[in-house]
Amino acid sequence: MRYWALYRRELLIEFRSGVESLIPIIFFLLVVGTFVFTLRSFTAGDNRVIVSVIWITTLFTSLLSLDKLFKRDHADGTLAVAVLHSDAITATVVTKLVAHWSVTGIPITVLGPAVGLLAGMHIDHASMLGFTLLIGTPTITMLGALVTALLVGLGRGGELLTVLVLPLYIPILLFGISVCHLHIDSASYTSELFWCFALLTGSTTAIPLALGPILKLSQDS
Amino acid sequence: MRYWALYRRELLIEFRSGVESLIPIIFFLLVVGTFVFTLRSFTAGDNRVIVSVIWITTLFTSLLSLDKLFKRDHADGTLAVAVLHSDAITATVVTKLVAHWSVTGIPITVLGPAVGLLAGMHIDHASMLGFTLLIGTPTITMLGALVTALLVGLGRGGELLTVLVLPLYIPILLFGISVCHLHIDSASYTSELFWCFALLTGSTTAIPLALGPILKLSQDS
Amino acid sequence: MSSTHLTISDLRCQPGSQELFDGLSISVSGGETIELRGPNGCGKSTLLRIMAGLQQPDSGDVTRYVEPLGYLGHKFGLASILTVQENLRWTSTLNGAKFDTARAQDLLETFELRTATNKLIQELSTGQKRRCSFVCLLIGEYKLWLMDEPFSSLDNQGEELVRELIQEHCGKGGSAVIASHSTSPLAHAALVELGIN
Amino acid sequence: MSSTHLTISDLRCQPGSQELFDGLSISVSGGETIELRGPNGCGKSTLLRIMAGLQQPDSGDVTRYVEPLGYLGHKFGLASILTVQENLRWTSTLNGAKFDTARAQDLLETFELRTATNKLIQELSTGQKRRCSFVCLLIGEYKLWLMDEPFSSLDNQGEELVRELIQEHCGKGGSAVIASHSTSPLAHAALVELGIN
Amino acid sequence: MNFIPTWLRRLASPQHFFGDIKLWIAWLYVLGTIGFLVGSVWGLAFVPPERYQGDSFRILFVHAPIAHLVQVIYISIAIAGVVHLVWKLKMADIYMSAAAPIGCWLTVLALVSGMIWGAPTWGTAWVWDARTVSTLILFFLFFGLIVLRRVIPNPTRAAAALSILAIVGTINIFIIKFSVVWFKTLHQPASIELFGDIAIAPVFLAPLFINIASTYVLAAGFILANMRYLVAVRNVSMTWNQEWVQGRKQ
Ligand code: HEM
Ligand SMILES: Nc1ncnc2c1ncn2[C@@H]1O[C@H](COP(=O)(O)OP(=O)(O)OP(=O)(O)O)[C@@H](O)[C@H]1O
Ligand SMILES: Nc1ncnc2c1ncn2[C@@H]1O[C@H](COP(=O)(O)OP(=O)(O)OP(=O)(O)O)[C@@H](O)[C@H]1O
Ligand SMILES: [Mg+2]
Ligand SMILES: [Mg+2]
Repeated sequence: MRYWALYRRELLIEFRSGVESLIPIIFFLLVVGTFVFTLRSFTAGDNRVIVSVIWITTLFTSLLSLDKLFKRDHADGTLAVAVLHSDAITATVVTKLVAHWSVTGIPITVLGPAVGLLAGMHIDHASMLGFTLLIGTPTITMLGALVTALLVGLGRGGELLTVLVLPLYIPILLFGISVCHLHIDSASYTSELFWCFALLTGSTTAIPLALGPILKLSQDS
Repeated sequence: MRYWALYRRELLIEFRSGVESLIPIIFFLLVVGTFVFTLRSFTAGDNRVIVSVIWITTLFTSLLSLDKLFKRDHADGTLAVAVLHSDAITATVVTKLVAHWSVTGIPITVLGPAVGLLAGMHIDHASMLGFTLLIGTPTITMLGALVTALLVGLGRGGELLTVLVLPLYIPILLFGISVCHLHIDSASYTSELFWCFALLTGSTTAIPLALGPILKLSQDS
Repeated sequence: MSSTHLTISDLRCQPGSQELFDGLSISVSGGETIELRGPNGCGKSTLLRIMAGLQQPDSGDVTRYVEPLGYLGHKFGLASILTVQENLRWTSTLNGAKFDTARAQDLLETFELRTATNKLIQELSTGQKRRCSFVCLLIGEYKLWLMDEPFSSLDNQGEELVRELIQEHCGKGGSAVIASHSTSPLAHAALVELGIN
Repeated sequence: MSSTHLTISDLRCQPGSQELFDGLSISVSGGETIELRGPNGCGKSTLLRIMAGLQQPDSGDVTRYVEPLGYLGHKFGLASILTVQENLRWTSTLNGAKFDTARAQDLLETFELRTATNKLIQELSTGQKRRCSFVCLLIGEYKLWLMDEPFSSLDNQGEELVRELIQEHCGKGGSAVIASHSTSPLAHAALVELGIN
Repeated sequence: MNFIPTWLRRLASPQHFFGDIKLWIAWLYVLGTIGFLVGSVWGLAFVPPERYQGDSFRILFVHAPIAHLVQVIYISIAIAGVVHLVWKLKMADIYMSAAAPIGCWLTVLALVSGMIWGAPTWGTAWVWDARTVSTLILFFLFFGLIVLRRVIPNPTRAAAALSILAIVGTINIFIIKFSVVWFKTLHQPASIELFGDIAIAPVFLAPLFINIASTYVLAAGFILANMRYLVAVRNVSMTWNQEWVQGRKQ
C-alpha cells in the first residue's frame, strides 16, 4: 500500500506537465538519429554498429535524467523529510528508482529494438537487443542513482556525475554489447549473459538498501 | 575594466575548487574513449569516424556544461541582481559566455586534434579538425546559451535543453564535419567553411545582445 | 508521565575554524518547550539539525527516543509542483497512516488555506508555504517538533495561531525545540541562550 | 528637493484565478519610506517584484526614474561559492564603481561580519547571509530600496541596525519600499495596507 | 582490538602519527631511491637486449612495476574504504585521501610508459584491449576519487562517499580484468604469477624484482608523507602542529 502510494507520487511529479515525460524518449531518438546520420556512410548494413550506438545512447539518456533524480526533492526540502522517516526511506528510494526506470528504462527497452528494426536489423537480433536492454537498464539506473546520491546538494551538474559514473558503467556496456554482437555472429554468449544477470542481481539487491543511509549522510551540508 | 573584473569573477567561480576545472576535459576524454572503444572494430583506421565522434562529443560536453551556465546564479539570486543592472547586463552575459568558452571550447579545440593524432590521424587532418573546432565551439556556446536562458528557473535538467538545442546544432555539426571529411578526401571545402564562418559571425553578434532581455523575462516566476 | 524524547550529551561541534559548542548537554522531555536564543551565527540552526540527525557533530551523543521527528527548517519540505492536498497526502503516507481528508480540511481551514487546497505549492506566497508546512507537521502527528524560525514570514494572526498550537502540542505531552528571534518568548518555554564563544 | 523615484499607475495583476490588485497606484519619492502591510498571500512580494521589473503586471504602468534599483528578495543575491569580500567586489563592479576596501571593511564591521570577510557565503548562517546582503545594498549606493521582509532571520540587534539604516537612507534623500510583518512599524513610514479582495 | 601491537595503535592517534612517522618516511625514501637506481641501471645497462624487441623492451623495468603498483594502490584504497565504513577509523579516511592523488599520477605514468613502449613494438601508441582499458578506467576512478574529495566540503560526508565509490570501483576493475579471457588482446597476459610458471628469462627477473620492490617502498613513502601532511592540516586547532602548518603556508 505504502509502496503504491509513494510510486503514484513519483509518477505524478513525473507526469504533472504532460509532454515532459516524453523528453527522455525524444532525447533518445534524437541522439540515435544524429549518430546514425553522421556515421551512415561507414555503417551501411552493419547491425553491430547500430547495437553499439543504441547501447551508448541508452547510457547517456539515463545519465541525463538521473541528474535530477534527487535534485528537486533536495531543493524543496522533501528529501530531508523523507530521510527523517527512517522506516519509510527504503520504500521512498525504491519507488523513486522504479519510477525512474518506468519512464526511461521501459520506453528505451521498447524503442531500442524498434529503431533497430527500422535501421534494418533482423527481428531475432532486435529482440536480443531488447532483451539485453531489459536486463541492462535497471543496472544502469541503480549505479547512476548511487553516484547521484553521493552528489546530492553539491550544486554540480551532469558533468561531474558522468565523470564519476561512466567508469562504473563500462562492464554492463561491454557485456550488453558483446551479447548482441556474439548473437549476431551466431557465437555463444552464455558467459556474457551470465555477467549481465550477475550485475543486475548485485546492483538491485545492494544499492536500494545502501541509498537510505547515503542520502541521510548527504544532508550534511 | 568592468569586463575584466566580471570575467575574473566567472573564472573564480569556475576554478574555486581546483580540479573541477578539469571536469569538462575528463568528460570529453571519457566520452570519446567510450565511443571509440565500443565502435573500435568498425572504425579501425578510418579517420573520418574519429572526426565525427570528436565533433559529436564536443556538442555533448558543451551541452552538459551549458546546463549550469545560469542555473547557479538563478538559484542564489545573483542573476536577478545582474538583470536589474541593465547597463551592465550585456557585459555580464558576454563575460559569462567567454568564460564558458575558455573552460570548454579552448581545451576541446586543443584536445580534439591531440586525440585525433593519438588515434592515428595525419597531422594535416588533425590541424583542420582543430581549426573547425575553433570556429565551431563559440557558435555552440552561443546557441546553447540562448536556449539555456529561455529555460532559466524552470527547474529542468539537461534533457530538455538537449532536446531543444540539438536541432539548432545540426547545421554547425554538419558543416564542421563536412569540412574535415572533404579535407581528408582532398576535395574542395570552401563553401562549407564559409557557412561555418557565417554561423559564427551571426551567432556571436546577435546572441549576446539578445540574452539580457531574455534573462530579464525569465525572472518572471 | 513526562518521558524523555531526546538527549544530547557533551556535544562538540566545530564547522570551519570556529568552535560552536563544547560540552553542551540538553535533554528534552514530553511536555517541554525549549526556545533556543542567541545572536546570528551562534549555532541555533546547526543544533537543530544535529538533533534531527541531519548533521553529524564532531563528538558527543545524540539519542532520540521518539522517531520520526517533525523538523521544520528553512526549506519548507513541500514538493513544489504538487498541490497542497497532494503534499499532505504524502506526509501521511510516510507515516504509514491513512489520509484523513476531514482532518486535513479542518487544518487547512484553521490556517486559512482552504482556497489553496488544489493550488500548486510553487503558486503560494512564502507565508502560505510556511502555513502549509505547519499543516504537514500536524498531520504527521510527530511527538517532538524541531522548528527553525517558525514565525518568519507569517503575519501576526498566523504567528498567534502557531504559538497557540505549540502550547497545545506541549500541553498534550508533545515537546518542541524552537529557534527564534522573536521579541516575545513562547509561553512556558525554557530559554536556552547560546552565545558565540 | 524630493524627486520622484518610481510611479505605478492603475496596476492590475491576477496570477492564477484570483485578482491581487486592481487599479492600484503608488508613487515613491526621494525621502519617503513606504511599508507594505497585509496578511499572507495578499501580494506584497508580487508588488515589489513588479516594481523592480522582475515580473510583468497584467496591465498598468510602472515608471522607474532611478536605475539601478536595490532589490532584496527572499533569495540573498550572493554567489554561494564566493567569499563575502568577493561578493562585495562584484556588486561594485556591476555599478561601475571602484571597490572601496576601507568602506567595505567599515560596513562589515557595523554588521559584525568582520571575521567572516573571507568565508564562503555557503558557510554563513541565514542571518549572516542577510546581513551580507545589506552590506551589498549599501555598497551599491542605490537610490531606491525594495525590500521583502528584510527583518526575517535577523537578531534583535541586527533588526535595530537595519531600521536605523533605512531611516538614515531616507533621510539623505533615498527611498525605500518595505514589505514586513513586523509588529512595530518603521519610523516615518507611510503604511500601505493591502488586503485580499 | 587487543591483537594490534602497541606501536601500531599509537599511530592511530594523529599527534603520535605526526611525530613518529617522520623517520619512517625518510627511510622509505632512501631505500626506495637506492633500490630504484640499482634496478634501473642494472636493467638499462647490464641486461642483454631482448630477442624480438631489441632495446626498446628496457622500459619494462619502469612500466611493469608501476602498472602493477597502481592496481595494488587502488585495491588498498577500497580496503581502507571498507575499514572506514565499518570501524569509522579516521586514519582510513586519511589514507584514502592521501593515496588517491599518488595513484592518479602513477597511473598516468603507467599509461605514458605503456604508450611509449607501444609506439615502436605495436606500431601504435594505443590499442583498445582489456588491459589498457582497465588501466585507463583506473585513471578515471582515481580522478573521480580526487574530485569527489574536493567537491564535498564536509569531511565526514566526503570520507563516506569516497569509500563507497572506491568499493564499487574495485568490483569494476576486477570485472574488466577478468574479461581479458573473452576479448582478444594485443597486450600480453600476466607473465609472472604467484603460483605458476614464470615466462620471463631469469636475467630480466632480478632487476625487475628489485624495481617492483623499490616502487612499492617509494610509493609507501609518498603516501605516508601525504598522510602526514593531511593529519597536520586536519587538526589545525591542535597545538602540536601549529608551527609546522604555519611554516607550510608561507
Ligand atoms: C598504454 C598502453 C599500456 C598499458 C595501459 C599497459 C598496462 C599494463 C598493465 C595493467 C600491466 C599489468 C601489471 C601487473 O598486473 O602486474 C602491464 C604489464 C606489462 N606490460 Fe603493459 N601496458 C601498455 C603497453 C604495453 C606495451 C606496448 C608492452 C610491450 C609490448 C607492454 C608490456 C608489458 C609487460 C611485459 C608487462 C608485465 C607483464 C606481467 O608480468 O604481468 N605493455 N601493462
Ligand atoms: N503563478 C501563480 N498562480 C496562481 N496564483 C499565484 C501565482 N503566483 C502567485 N500567486 C498568488 O498570489 C498571491 C500573492 O503572492 P505574494 O507572494 O505576492 O504574497 P505576499 O503578500 O508576499 O505574502 P507573504 O506575506 O506570505 O509573503 C498568493 O495568494 C499566491 O497564491
Ligand atoms: N561549513 C562551514 N564552514 C565554516 N563555518 C560554518 C560552516 N557551516 C556553518 N558555519 C558557521 O557556523 C555558525 C552557526 O551557523 P547556524 O546556521 O547554526 O547559525 P544560527 O544560530 O542558526 O544563525 P541565524 O540566527 O543567523 O540563523 C555560523 O557562524 C557559520 O558561519
Ligand atoms: Mg539559523
Ligand atoms: Mg512575500
